[in-house]
Amino acid sequence: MSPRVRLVLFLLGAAGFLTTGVLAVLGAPPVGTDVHPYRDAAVAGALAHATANVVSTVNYDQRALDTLGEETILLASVTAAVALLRPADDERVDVPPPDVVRSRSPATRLAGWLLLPATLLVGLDVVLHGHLTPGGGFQGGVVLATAVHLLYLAGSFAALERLRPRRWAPVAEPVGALGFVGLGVAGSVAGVGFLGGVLPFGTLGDPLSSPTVILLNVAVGIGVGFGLVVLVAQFLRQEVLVR
Amino acid sequence: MTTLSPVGVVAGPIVVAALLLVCGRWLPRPVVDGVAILTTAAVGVSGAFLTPGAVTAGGWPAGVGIPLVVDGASRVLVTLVGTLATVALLFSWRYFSDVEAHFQGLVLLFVAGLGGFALSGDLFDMLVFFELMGACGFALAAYKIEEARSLQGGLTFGIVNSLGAYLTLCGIGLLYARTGTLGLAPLGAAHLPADTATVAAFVLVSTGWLVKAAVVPFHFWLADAHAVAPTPVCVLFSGVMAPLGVYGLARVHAVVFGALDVTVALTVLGLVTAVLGAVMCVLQRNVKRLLAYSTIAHIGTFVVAVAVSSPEASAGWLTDVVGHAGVKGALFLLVGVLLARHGSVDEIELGGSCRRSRGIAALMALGGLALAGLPPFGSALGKGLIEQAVPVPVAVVLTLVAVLTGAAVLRVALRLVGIGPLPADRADDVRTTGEGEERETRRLERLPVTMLAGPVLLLGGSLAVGLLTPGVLGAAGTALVDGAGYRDLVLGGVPPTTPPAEVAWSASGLVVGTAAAVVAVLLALGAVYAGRLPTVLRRRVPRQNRAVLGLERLHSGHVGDYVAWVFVGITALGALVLLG
Amino acid sequence: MSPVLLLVALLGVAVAGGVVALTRDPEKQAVTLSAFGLLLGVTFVLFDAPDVALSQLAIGAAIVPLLVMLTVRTVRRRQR
Amino acid sequence: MTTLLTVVAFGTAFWLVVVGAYGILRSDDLVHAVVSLSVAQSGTYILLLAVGYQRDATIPILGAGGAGSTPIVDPVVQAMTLTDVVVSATVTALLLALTVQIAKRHGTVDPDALRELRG
Repeated sequence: MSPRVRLVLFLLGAAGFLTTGVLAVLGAPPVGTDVHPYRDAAVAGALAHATANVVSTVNYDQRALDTLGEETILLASVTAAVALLRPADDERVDVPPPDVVRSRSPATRLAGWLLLPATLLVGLDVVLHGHLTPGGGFQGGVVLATAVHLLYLAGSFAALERLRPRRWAPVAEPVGALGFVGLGVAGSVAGVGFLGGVLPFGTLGDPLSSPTVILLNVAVGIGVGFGLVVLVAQFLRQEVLVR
Repeated sequence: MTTLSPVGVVAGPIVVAALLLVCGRWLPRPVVDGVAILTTAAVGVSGAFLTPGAVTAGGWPAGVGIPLVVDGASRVLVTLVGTLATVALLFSWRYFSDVEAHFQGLVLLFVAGLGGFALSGDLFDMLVFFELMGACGFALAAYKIEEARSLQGGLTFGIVNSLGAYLTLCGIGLLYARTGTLGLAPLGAAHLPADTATVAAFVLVSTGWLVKAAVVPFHFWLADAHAVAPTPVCVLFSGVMAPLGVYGLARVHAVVFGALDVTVALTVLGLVTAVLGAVMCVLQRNVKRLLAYSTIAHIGTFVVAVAVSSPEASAGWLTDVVGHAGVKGALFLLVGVLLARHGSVDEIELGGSCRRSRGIAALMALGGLALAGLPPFGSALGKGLIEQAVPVPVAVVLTLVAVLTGAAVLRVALRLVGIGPLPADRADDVRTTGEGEERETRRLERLPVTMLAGPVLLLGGSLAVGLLTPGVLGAAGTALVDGAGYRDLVLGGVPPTTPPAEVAWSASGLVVGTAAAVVAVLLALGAVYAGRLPTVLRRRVPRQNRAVLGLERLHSGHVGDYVAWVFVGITALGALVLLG
Repeated sequence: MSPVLLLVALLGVAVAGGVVALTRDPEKQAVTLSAFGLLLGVTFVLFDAPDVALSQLAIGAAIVPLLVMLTVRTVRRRQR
Repeated sequence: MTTLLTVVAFGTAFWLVVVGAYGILRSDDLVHAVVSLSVAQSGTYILLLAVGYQRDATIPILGAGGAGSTPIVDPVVQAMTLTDVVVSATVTALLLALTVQIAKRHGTVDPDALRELRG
């Protein structure tokens, strides 16, 4: 199709889509409504299971199956990215150069080294308090992955390569998924249902309340953290090394 | 045990995949393959033993937690997923000799996605598994990274499917705004009236399923992805992934949108899909692409049956799905064998290549006959049931569609053994050829048994479905259209009492099926010998048949075109439901 | 949270999204995408969704633009 | 105010979906197409959060005393959006990886120049 025909076709289709959207919106209550039945059920559930962050109780308890699916999508995507970015039969991978980026100023390096432990701590905090405050395995995992890449800022690509995240991180990443399913099966075995809370719930707001949610957060944190390290490392490597 | 089994269908493959991805590097290849095959086989077997009922994760009540629902339909689909994946993995025993278990891992995660989609009783959770199927699917389609077309097909698949998923998510969000729930059964219990807002929500929610099912005009990605994916992956794509899209449509309509009459809309979309698939199928010379369009044609037939939404039609299309999966899977595997031996999937290049190994051509011909509707294959049984449930003119069109797709495969089989003159192998500017397809294995002089066992097993399976006329398919058909029964099962734990639809041969079905097979043979012979039908079309298309050429030009491989068509499809579906 | 702020943020998101989609050069797009991600994060805060905002800021404003940037540089080198 | 918010929120959501799709349509670079796809997806975030929004409600964190007198906004849509954000990022990464390989194999990432699959 010529770009013009394509555009006309799209505009017609988009008009239909917008009409459909408006019709669907007209059947729904306005934005800002105070009628949220599922919210009420979720809050009751959060209270029963002593999880202060209601989003966490939805993600890791009431609708934990969604999160299992999501964690699996992450595992699949990372595996796929590694498989797709594998060196093809006719490609060669350059030996890591002594230092690809030489122009780092001492100040940047210092900032990198200083930020590294701080970021790691923040990441751990976000993972471990996801049941109380905003955050959890996903957000914390991303922060942890970022921390590893501060090495790039602090040292160089060579320093990052020396860590060889490409080698060990793909092996570490599925451990997150294994932990998640393992906790789920523990629920089945204990008779509270797959992904049910096995351990005593504790008191709302307590740092160790809803321990199952904490453990699931840790599992997801492992998966997301290592997964993103692998992803970024793969792309960096394509950019720097593969010819 | 009951609480574990539907969960195991999803969690089992994920655990094994994760383990293989961790240890794959250190395990010997046969162990990796063996473990993966055992896992998919277990999924297939467990499908037959799942007890009907709903298991909600975490023990929450339905409406808060997410139920995995076992009923007649989801059992059949889980069995089909496991079986096809087992055959696909057996066939790929020698494939992709890379050290790590990426391929097996992705197939297992794909199986978890397919199984989860079939079992989930929650709209958003269905979408999550849909995206899991998608992510694994894009990667598997593009797995042959040395091959340019494979990558392009994978990316197109990725973009169009993701867009479909986002549009479905818009629909889910707006439906949630209206009802305050995400579970299929609670949504059904909300008894949505048949007003315009419900129509709009139905259209948006259905978009993703229609893209996955490759219903016209959402279908463009399918031929591009199927034609380039590794052969064992094609088996899963055509055999079960596309039909699961139709399942999503049927399930969500029956349980949530039961008040909407979509008979006219889905009949129209289904017929257009069937006819377009059949025409495009006949025009192909890349055999994988030919089979892909044949799948689109059969999907059209399924959608027509969904439109009828009677237990008989429903049992018919589910039977056809199983029968078709066996036949189409066998055909794809045979093409894979040809690719391994001759390094091509092009009909003209392969001409005469099976003069000494007629077994392959004979199996392919058998597959072609089964697609056309030859009894007693399962595909013919299902087709007969569908044709009895629809109006006569519609049934005639569907029969012709089946004949055309069967004839196209028969034509290829005839040319393989060197019957008839080959058309000139001219450069083609309209059509994808089958040249330059990368081998998926080392060049094979002798075929390993696992490679030929696959097609034989699958054809045998399709035959067995036709001969045994299993009652589970009737129960599956009834369950899929029984929205109230589904609600009772999930919300009240009451198994349905409605009697299963009867799955049996009818005299007319036997006669029409046999006649269709004969006509398909005649058409194929005509095409090969007189060089008339497809060849003449191909040579004289620019002057003679502008409509066909235009149709081919529409399949441009341009992702922008495909995106435009998705939106056109939404508009068309909406208009058809409102006017129908 | 004041709906007026929310309205302004939403309009900003709408404009920024348009800019990202209409920026033809992918290298510049990585920058606009990052800004768009940032703006989305702010909007999520105004929607009282700190969990989502946190992940959007980390992923949408940082990781994804980084991947886009790396891809653009790899792709540029490969183009004939 | 409520009507205005409804119009603006859903309008923004649909606009992002459409403009993202338009970006894919007009794209002359697959990287651009993949980024545009993620813009289309961000429309779904806005839509979901708008659906769960409640005026004068607080963030979905319960105080130590349990549910207070102030209601919270809907946490379910937030959990869905969170899932959506992560899925989006991983799928985008996957599609970008494919784009890298296409650049290697085809020597171009212009959809208009990828003419091998057709008919």
